[in-house]
Amino acid sequence: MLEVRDIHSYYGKSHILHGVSLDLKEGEMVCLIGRNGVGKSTTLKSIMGIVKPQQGSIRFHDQELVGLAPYEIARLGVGYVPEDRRIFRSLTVHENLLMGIKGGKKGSAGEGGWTVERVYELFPRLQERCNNKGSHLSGGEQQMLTVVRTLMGNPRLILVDEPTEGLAPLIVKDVLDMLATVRKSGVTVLMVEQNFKAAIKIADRFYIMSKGQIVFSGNQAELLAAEDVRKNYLEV
Amino acid sequence: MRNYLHIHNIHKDFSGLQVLTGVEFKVQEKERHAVIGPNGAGKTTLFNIISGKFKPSSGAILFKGKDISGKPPHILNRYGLSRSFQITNAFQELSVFNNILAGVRSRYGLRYNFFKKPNQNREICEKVDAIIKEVGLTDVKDQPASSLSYGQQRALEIGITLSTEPELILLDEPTAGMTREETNQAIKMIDQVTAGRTLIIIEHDMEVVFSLASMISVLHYGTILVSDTPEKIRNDQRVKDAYLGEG
Amino acid sequence: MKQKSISLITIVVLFLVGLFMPFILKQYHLNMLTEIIIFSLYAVSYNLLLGYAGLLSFGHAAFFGLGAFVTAIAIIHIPGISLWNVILIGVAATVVAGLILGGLLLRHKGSYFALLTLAFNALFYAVATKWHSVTGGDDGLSITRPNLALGFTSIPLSSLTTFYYLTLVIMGAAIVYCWYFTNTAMGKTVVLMRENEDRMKFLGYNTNISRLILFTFTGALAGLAGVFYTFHFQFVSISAISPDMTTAILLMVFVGGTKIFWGPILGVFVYVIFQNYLSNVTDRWPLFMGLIFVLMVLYVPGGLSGVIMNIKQRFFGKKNNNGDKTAQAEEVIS
Amino acid sequence: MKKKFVYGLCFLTMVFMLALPVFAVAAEDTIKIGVTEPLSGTFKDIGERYLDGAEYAAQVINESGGLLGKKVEVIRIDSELKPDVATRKAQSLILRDGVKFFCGGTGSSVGAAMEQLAEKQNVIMFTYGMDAASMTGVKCNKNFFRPGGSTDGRSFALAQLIAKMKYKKVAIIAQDYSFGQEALAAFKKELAKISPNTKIVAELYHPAGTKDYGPYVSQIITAKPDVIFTPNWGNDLTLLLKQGRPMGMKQKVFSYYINDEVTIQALNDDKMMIGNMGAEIYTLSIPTKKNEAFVAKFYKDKGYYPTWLRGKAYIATMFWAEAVKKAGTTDVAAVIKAWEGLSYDGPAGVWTMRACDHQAQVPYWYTEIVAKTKYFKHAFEAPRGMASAKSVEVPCAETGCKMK
Amino acid sequence: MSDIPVFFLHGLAYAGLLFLVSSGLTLIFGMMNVLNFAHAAMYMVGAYLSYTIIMQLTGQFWMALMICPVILFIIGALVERFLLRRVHAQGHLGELLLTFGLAYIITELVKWYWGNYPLAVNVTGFLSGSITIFGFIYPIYRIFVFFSAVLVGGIMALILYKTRLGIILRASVNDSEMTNTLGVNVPLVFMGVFAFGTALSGFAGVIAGPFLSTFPGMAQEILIDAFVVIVVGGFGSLGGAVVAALLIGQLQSFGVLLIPKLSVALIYLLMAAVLIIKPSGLFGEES
Repeated sequence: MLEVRDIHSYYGKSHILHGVSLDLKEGEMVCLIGRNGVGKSTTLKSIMGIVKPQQGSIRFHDQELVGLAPYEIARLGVGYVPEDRRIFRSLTVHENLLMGIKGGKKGSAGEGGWTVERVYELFPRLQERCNNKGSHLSGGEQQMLTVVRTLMGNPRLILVDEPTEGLAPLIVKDVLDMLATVRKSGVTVLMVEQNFKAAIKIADRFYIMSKGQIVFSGNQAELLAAEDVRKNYLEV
Repeated sequence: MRNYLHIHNIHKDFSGLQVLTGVEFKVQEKERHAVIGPNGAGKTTLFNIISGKFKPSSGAILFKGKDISGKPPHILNRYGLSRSFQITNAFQELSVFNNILAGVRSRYGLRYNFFKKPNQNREICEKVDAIIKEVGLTDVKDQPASSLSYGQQRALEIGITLSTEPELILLDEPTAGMTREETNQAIKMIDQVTAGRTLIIIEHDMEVVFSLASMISVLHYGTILVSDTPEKIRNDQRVKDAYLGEG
Repeated sequence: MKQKSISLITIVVLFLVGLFMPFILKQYHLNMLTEIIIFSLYAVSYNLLLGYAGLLSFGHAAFFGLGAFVTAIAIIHIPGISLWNVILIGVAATVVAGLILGGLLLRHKGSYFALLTLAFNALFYAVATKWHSVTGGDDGLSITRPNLALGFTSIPLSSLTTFYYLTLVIMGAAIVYCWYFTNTAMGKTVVLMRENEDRMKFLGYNTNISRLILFTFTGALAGLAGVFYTFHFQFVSISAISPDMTTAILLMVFVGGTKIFWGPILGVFVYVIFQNYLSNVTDRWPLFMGLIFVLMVLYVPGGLSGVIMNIKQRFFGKKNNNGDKTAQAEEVIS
Repeated sequence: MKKKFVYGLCFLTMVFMLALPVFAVAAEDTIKIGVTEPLSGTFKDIGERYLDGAEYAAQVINESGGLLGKKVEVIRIDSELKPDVATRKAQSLILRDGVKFFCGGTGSSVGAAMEQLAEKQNVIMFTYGMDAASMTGVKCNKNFFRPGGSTDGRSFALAQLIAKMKYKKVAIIAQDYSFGQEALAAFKKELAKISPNTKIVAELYHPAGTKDYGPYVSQIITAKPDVIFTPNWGNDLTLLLKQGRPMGMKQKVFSYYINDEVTIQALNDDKMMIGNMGAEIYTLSIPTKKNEAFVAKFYKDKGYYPTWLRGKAYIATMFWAEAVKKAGTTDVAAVIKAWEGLSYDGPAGVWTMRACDHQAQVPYWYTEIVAKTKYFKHAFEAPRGMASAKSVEVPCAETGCKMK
Repeated sequence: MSDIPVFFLHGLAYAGLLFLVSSGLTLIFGMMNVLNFAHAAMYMVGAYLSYTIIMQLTGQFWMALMICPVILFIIGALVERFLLRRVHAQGHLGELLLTFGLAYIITELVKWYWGNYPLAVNVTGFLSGSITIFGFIYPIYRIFVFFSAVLVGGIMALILYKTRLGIILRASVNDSEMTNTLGVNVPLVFMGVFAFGTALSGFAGVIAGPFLSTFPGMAQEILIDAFVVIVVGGFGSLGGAVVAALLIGQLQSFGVLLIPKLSVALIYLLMAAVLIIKPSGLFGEES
């Protein structure tokens, strides 16, 4: 459903992505791993249109995304969960959720889509705090909120950037469980994760990035087998 | 032996979100101390607190026995602390020379003078050239920072950090985003330029850490997991777990 | 070194040309030139704030007007006061005002700072209007210039020519100093702060104090220009301290260009002359002023001096692979 | 290299700009008079009406063969209501074109600055509309003339009218600047002298350009005066009436410039105006033969009436022309000498220029606003008598003028 | 002092007018961080347009109250789309200078088209009458001004806090990039905000016409007052603008009664005091 072909992206004058290509199939959960500063987040931002790739193509269900504004991409069914929990701090939890709903369509709830009610049902913790300001939530709650806010738009694909960053172990588990739930509901997931052990449990396929390029691609077994890849690009 | 730098029980929270929960470690004079830890462990926050950008919620930082926590950065700099930034934080429109000059003249007390021209002071200019040479940017010293390659920008970042002749240097991921070759050069360069000074470094690249550090502290979920020599760290199971995750 | 001697020669030549002006120009033009020189200092001081430090103030006239009013008040209330003391008092008053206002307003940045300076300019204006017994309110104050005491002799300043020379020497010296200032440690510090204030803190600079010093310094320069404004017209009215006076200087500096030291001076020339003629040609000159403003913001944000630099670069420029932006930035910095 | 070029260019520009005006075409031999009025900005309409009067005077003079055989040329100067702008432009005209005569009617600050300039440059400045008494009082100088009214004269005339109509309680309100203060001071002084029983029940000052008159009007109403006196003009008069009347401020208003047709139009509600009274040195309705002839001719030439501002500027300019004619030269000293003591019998009666302070002694014409006049569809003035120049005269000794 | 209630009413009426003028300015400032110098000029356009609609075309005050904001909405949208957006990259300076130049142009064009004379805009019928309160005759229009302000403030608060649009607006201020990735056309939102702010200035102009007067200096006169409201109320805070307008309204009214000598400087003194005590304004967030 998503084809990224040889994209080159820049931040100002610095060349961050040197020809990244990757593919996602419907319903997959794919994880993008690699060290800090290798271009993982930039890859997601390029797909979302926040960073404009200067070269290459990104096709989503045969629709070219390069050149579209983020809101247009979002309306095509791509959701984006940024890395630093960018909830709207002065909005309440409930309002944050409402923001996720696109174009005022109160929900394609009929076909099992995400609705506020369903979110509250699945994540009672959010319902408890539904009238709190976003800034009053804990890190884990903020992260959850960021993810479900994106789900409210019923995307077909979500891009998740380091969902477990800076969270306590217990909460990491909650967040990962939640992503598993999301994925079960039929949403395709492209995730950036540093927490290798966590990632390997839940994702189907992996891409490893280094210096702005994809250096490895494979499934769980292949990744576990590729000792040298892990040594070079991931571990101590 | 008196502690040169003592980070004592530092807490920090951002509107309720606990980032540091009692960080405690000691650095001796002339030591090269690396702080490692997974992303989001609070390394950069810790750096920001030591260098005066943030105030700690509680705790103390004792530098040569004096509490310096909560002092503004410009005062800390005058005490002899200097830090680099993870993302190159130079004066982009200025030449390399003028970038370095900014720090050197600050060291020489030529900050707010209404009459003296800093670039006409021979001693200062020589000092600037020396630093530029040290970080290997002599060839590009008249080019604006924005036109440098990524590796050169990182070198400039270190050059600016050195320009105030600090005795305690804080480096925040000096080799982030560099190629292997660039990284190796950078390690060599950092090794040279920090000779005889105290160094605290945050780094992900273990190669860098093990080739530079004489002590390593592992920061994990806001506290120091362990603080020891590189050999011991390399074989510590807790550290391996922290890095590979435990989910 | 070479650059330095060229600059020095240029300054000397300009000064000599200035000395000859009274022999060449008619009284009318000399009068205009005197005014242009005074406004040039006002504009240069404003550009140190706007172009160099990146602080958009809408209250510069508060200092200009304060200098102008204090001058008139001092001359009226202290009989026999010497010219030098008048200048001293005028500048000292603006320094005090600069420190107080700066302390109060510099806590804010960007458009909020702009708004606050405007509001305080309005406050100064209201005080000048209201405090009739001291400022003359709506009527203004009129004075005669004190004699120029030089120790051994005393020169009356009643003639335009002698006053022109005094203006040329003092305003000229102040402008040349401003130019020199941009190369001094403080001058560079200010530019570096605009570029990257955060980094400056980590290099041992107290940026809050630096900004306050600069704000006060530019205020004092504007005050000095105000002192001479009163000397020149031998009259001061509330229009000297009104927000309109800030508007005028903003327009001059912007038309001339903020990126280059002499840009604002060019702006003053164009503005004073343009306004004199335009208002003779049409009563609708505010419309043209507005149009010029909007068109310049849209198409020539670098001002006239920017245009000249670009043309120069295109036809005479050495090959410069860094592009215009760097060249212009270095002009401010070097 | 770079700097050299830059400075060179700077210098060239300078020379070019300064040289520009040299090429301006020298005008033929005329008597030039610079009319300093706000021709842009908020008070443009007032400036333009004054200018119209002065230009009409020049037209009339030129039609009848000119002045000393030369044509009178009016140079319009947009003062922007800023003293520095006005003096700068005037100075240019003096230095460049040798203009010796200036006049203006708007803005006492502009007037004060022009008065100073006139003395320093030895030219003549006269005003027909700047009424602050101090201009021919403490600030007077030999180069400044006022062939027009003053706050003293107007306030005296209105105080006499109020005394004559036997009102016992007066509320006074004025703009809080020197013009307003001088106006109220003179009014109180005269009223205390001629009608000691009349009480001032409220004395209010408001900033010029006040937007909400509510708090002031409430204080007036609470004081329960019989009548209200105000020197307010323009928007400050419009708003006082517009906001005051619906709040129950029913009293007759005695005002300096009540017969301003623009104020009446701006109210667009004749009820608010009818019954108010004023005192002016020139009004459209002055019932003299000379005025009727003037109004008729003006109407024929222009297609509209020479209302107050136009009339004042016209008469004052004609008066100046008389002085020049008497001097027989445009020499400034000679014209000053000729104007002192000169009388001019124009549409508004006999005006005499007093030598001691250069304040013209003029009669003030009372008007009352009535519903129907022959001039306009809206309410307008009707004549209600006159205060003679003698009756409102301030003795030379009391003006504070020390002419050098 | 039996007339104190009347002075209180005066304060309310003036506060209402101040709020009407400054609400749009605050909205644009708070949401877009643009200090719109052309705001008062737009207000002037609203007032003069209402003259044409009421006095020359329809004779209906209500008609002007509906049409003028719509016209100004369109003008605002065009200004944002074709001028403001283009200088956005230049930062605050470009935006400020642009609106500044626009203020000149618009004011002059208005004078050109409608002439340099004050114009009378009269209301008829119910609104032109007076009622008796506390034994004083009080014009209904003044009460109407206050209630229009309450209405506008109420509607703005409703939109901001009770509708999806309001959520989008507040979210855009919080983090416009994130809002964009959630499928909201943020540039369009900002265009709408600017247009709506401009429409509010037009509404204020229509209301102000019969209360004050429609004359060439009206823009200049109101601008500084509106700015002071923003400064006192706090950076872009709508609630702050309400409180500041009420404070200044009462201060003007009772200041005239109690300390007339200082009345012209009172609002500036208030501003200075607020800035010393709380630099970001009464309801502004600390920067």
